Amino acid sequence: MKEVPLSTCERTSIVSALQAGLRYDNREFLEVRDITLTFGKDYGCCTATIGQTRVIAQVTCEVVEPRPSRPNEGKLSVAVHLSPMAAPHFEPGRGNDLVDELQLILDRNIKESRCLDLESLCIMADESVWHLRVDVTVLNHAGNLGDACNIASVAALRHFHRPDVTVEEDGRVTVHTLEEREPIPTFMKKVPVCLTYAFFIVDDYCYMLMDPSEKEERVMSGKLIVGLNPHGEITSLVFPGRVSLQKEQIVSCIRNAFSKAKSSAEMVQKAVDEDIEKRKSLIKPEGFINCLASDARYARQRIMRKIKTTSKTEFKIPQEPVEDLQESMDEIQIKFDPFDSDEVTTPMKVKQHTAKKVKVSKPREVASESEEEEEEGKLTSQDLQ
Amino acid sequence: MTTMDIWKTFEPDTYYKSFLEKNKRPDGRGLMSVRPITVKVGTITTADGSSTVRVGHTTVICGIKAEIATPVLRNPNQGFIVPNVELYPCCSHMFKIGPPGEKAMATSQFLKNVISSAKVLDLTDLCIVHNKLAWCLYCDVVCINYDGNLYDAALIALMAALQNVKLPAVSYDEENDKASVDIERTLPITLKARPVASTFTVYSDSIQLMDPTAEDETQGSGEVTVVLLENGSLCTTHKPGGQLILPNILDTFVDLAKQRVHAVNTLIGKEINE
Amino acid sequence: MAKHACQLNFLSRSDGSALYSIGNTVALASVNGPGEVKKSNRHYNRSHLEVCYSPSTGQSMIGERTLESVILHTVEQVILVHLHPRTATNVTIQEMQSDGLALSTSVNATCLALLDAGVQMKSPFAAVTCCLTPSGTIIIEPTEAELKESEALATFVFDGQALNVLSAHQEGCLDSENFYACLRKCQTAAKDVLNFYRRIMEEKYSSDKSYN
Amino acid sequence: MSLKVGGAEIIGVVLPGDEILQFNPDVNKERICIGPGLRWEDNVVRATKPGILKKTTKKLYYVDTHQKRYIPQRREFVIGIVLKKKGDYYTIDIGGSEQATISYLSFENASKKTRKEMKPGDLIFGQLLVANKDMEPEMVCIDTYDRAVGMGSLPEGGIMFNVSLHVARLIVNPENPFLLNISKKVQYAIVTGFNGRVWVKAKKQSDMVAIMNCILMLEVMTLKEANDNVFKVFESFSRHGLK
Repeated sequence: MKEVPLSTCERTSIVSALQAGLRYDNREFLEVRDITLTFGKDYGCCTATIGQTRVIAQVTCEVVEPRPSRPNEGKLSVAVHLSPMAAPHFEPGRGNDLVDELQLILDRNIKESRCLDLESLCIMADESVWHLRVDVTVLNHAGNLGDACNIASVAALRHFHRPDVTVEEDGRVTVHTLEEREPIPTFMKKVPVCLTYAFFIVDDYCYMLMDPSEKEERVMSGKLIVGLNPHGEITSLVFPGRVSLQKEQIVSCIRNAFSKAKSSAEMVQKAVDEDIEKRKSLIKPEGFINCLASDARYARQRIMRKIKTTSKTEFKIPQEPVEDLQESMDEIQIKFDPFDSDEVTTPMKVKQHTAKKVKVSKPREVASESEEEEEEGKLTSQDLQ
Repeated sequence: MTTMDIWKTFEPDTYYKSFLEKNKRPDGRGLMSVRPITVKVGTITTADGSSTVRVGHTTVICGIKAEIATPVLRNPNQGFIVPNVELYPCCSHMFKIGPPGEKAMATSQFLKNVISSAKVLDLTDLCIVHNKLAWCLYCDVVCINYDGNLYDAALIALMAALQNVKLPAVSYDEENDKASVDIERTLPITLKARPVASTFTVYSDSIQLMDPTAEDETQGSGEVTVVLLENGSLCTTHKPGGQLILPNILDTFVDLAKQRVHAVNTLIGKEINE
Repeated sequence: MAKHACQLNFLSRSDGSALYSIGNTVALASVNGPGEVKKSNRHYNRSHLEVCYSPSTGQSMIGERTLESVILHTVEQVILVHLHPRTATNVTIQEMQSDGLALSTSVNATCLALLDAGVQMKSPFAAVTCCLTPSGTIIIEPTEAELKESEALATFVFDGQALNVLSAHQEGCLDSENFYACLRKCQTAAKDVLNFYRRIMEEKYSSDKSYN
Repeated sequence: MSLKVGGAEIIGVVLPGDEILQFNPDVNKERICIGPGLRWEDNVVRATKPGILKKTTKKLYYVDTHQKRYIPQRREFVIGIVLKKKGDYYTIDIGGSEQATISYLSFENASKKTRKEMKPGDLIFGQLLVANKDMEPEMVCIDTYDRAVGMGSLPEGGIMFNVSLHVARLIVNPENPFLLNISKKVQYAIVTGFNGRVWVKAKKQSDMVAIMNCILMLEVMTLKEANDNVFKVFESFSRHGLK
């Protein structure tokens, strides 16, 4: 299935909303959507949501031979999968630019940043080491997959416990099941954080947004993905062309990223530690059952919270007489089906309803215009002022 | 082209239906009768065990190659058996060049499932030295001519080839950590069970066809395969979707399959002993 | 019977989706379609159906491909493919958490995702797994630990109208007596599953009734 | 066209395969009509979709389903996105499995000389003249008397978003109390396509976005809840209006 094309209207309205200082989901420009982390029954399985974006990461391990060049280091690999589940236009088993980009971000942020102590994954130098593999699958694509994939894989890695091993005399390794022996936690030195900034260039003015939604991603002029850790190190910078930025803008971006990195990293650490604590006290971890909320429920929660935080005061309904409303409604309730109706209605002169017109016109004029639209029974407009 | 051929080309559905109405199939068989089976073993001299099986026009070759491998950590005293089915375009226009298709994969998985369910082999028998050496049997099944009922033919070929396998004796020198193979001395492997598959195509609620040809398969909707052991117990039922069946129809399938088990196993036994 | 749980409309981008769990096994299914189809898959008389199963760990192997083909043939039989010629319907299943019941959980998740998407079909379908212990008792919807101990395992998919068998999958040996005992037990369990579906759908539409 | 809410009797929630009623045209003399989501086979009417079974006074039975994917139906009004010009036709995306076409003559006052020019990406509101499973859908922007009656390309400056089809069916009715409730706050024009696309225009950007958020509430809330929250949503957006 092909991606639904983006109309000019959607493109321009996002930009003009930004010019008016607001985003579609009523966020501040530098506000990120809610992040939740949920852990599965097994160690190293984690789903992360950022708003309606949803990603699952699973860590698996096996005993392999080390690279000859690094005989005492374990291996770590990350793989990203995009299936038609994420969005209908992705094809199963076929790569695209987005997968390549995500793969690049994760490789740099997690593998090449050496956030994990690979030497601790060594069982016997030159003989056998652990190979940790992180599989990240995108379940729902609603923008900002980079941050979501990063957070899910970091949380999964921190959460992961590898089974204990004993080395036999002849050099063969016996892996103990989780029931036989307590598994060993992975040690993560630094928590990598990934933050995405979207840029919209409108009339020489640059708007900077954090955590772009899917629609914003399709419209934006360019983006900067900053990979960093709270220790003040930048691990990666991905800046796919299409826009040229001032030096100061990038610097301010990075400064902002560092201010957010700490809280983001702490959030992940806290979520992982809490879950592991729970596992120690409870006999059986609950896993995903009943603790994953659907996108619809998240959306609902978000709306309710937005409403609550903003409206403390009682809202006043505009003092319009109800009769007036009724009158104007009666006027415009003419419906007909052009294919069915035999009655002859007077042909209507159709005006081009331009944006300008609505802006400058007096309220009454807007009403008359809406009435015309009403004739089809498809368009409604109420004029009350 | 005869009139019958033209009819078949233009209206395959009614052509086929007209046979079924008379309780016959286009190849002259009744609904529940099977095609003749021929089995030959040792047809590939370079393999450690091999067989060629014909079920009607369906021809399948199975070759088994034994290799020495290291057992996995989890099961240090077990060998391996790896069945693999290949369907090349030469056997039917249905198959295309490239990675194995759905049918080939399903058949490989089916064979694997039957071997483990029926416990055809005791995998510990394939172990030579604990935690060091074990036999790995690669069973490659290749279809040469496809005319329906691949499951039955592939399983018969695999079973016949397994009974034909002769493994060379291996001696292991513990001090030098070296193994030597004695090609002169060979031993057959013991099979614990000899399962036989019977496939039925469901045409409608009241019409089922045993041992379907390729034409039966395209006309019908969905197959049911039951695999039985000699003692009559069901070792696998495989019905991947397709037309609904009533549970009591399964009963008749099992009864018919029971008769087939004996016939097929005597046929293989005879060929092996020759 | 193990506890069944389900959440519909789980993903915002899919036309229909369901998170389904039986016991500790959790699967997520998403359905898209009937939508645009590639030229090579276009059928003049029916919708093209594609099933993709991805396990939580790594790439799909031959076992997963078999699972895909079982689900594909089951769904193909049930949905009214001829109503939407020259279209494609995609089913994607993601294993979230495994505890031995991957097949039945995926099949049930697929069914509910199809119901959520409003794809036209003949009837719903329900899968039930059971296993036979060495002592001869039949356990419906066992856990992975119970499966390891068991002699044989059988999964049946039933249609929602007359509870006829749509698909069957068996591993391990069963004599015919035990086989029918399994079949009958699963059939009774399938009724409960189908009732569960109804409850889920009634919940989904309960809010809608208050519109009027 | 739009179904009058409350005009139909609700029978209950059905699942595919459920038997609705026995109907044998040889025996039953009274006529019934079966609408979407139902199928008549072997003298039994069965559901093919899950949803709420409804019955109108004219014995029309149909199943009201919540779904997101649009399947084109004749006579339905849809909002399309112009994809490209192809000879005498434009191809339009209407969210179905195939692209719709519209002749450049199917606009009001269009002739071979004064043809309607549209750019890719433009929005167009029209009616489906042809839509069935075996043919490509065709759209028109005129009625049988060659009048536009409000159809045509949508003006600039609006805001377009997608909703589920059942939400679209709900708000296609101009008398809908929810839309009236919003109108107590701002004046606006709304165009709803049966394919789940909604176009809204108001004076201020913030109002348009607020209306969008109000309508999107219907996806996850009942009508009553959403109605109660309309003003609160506007309140949450009002701070932007001050900027």
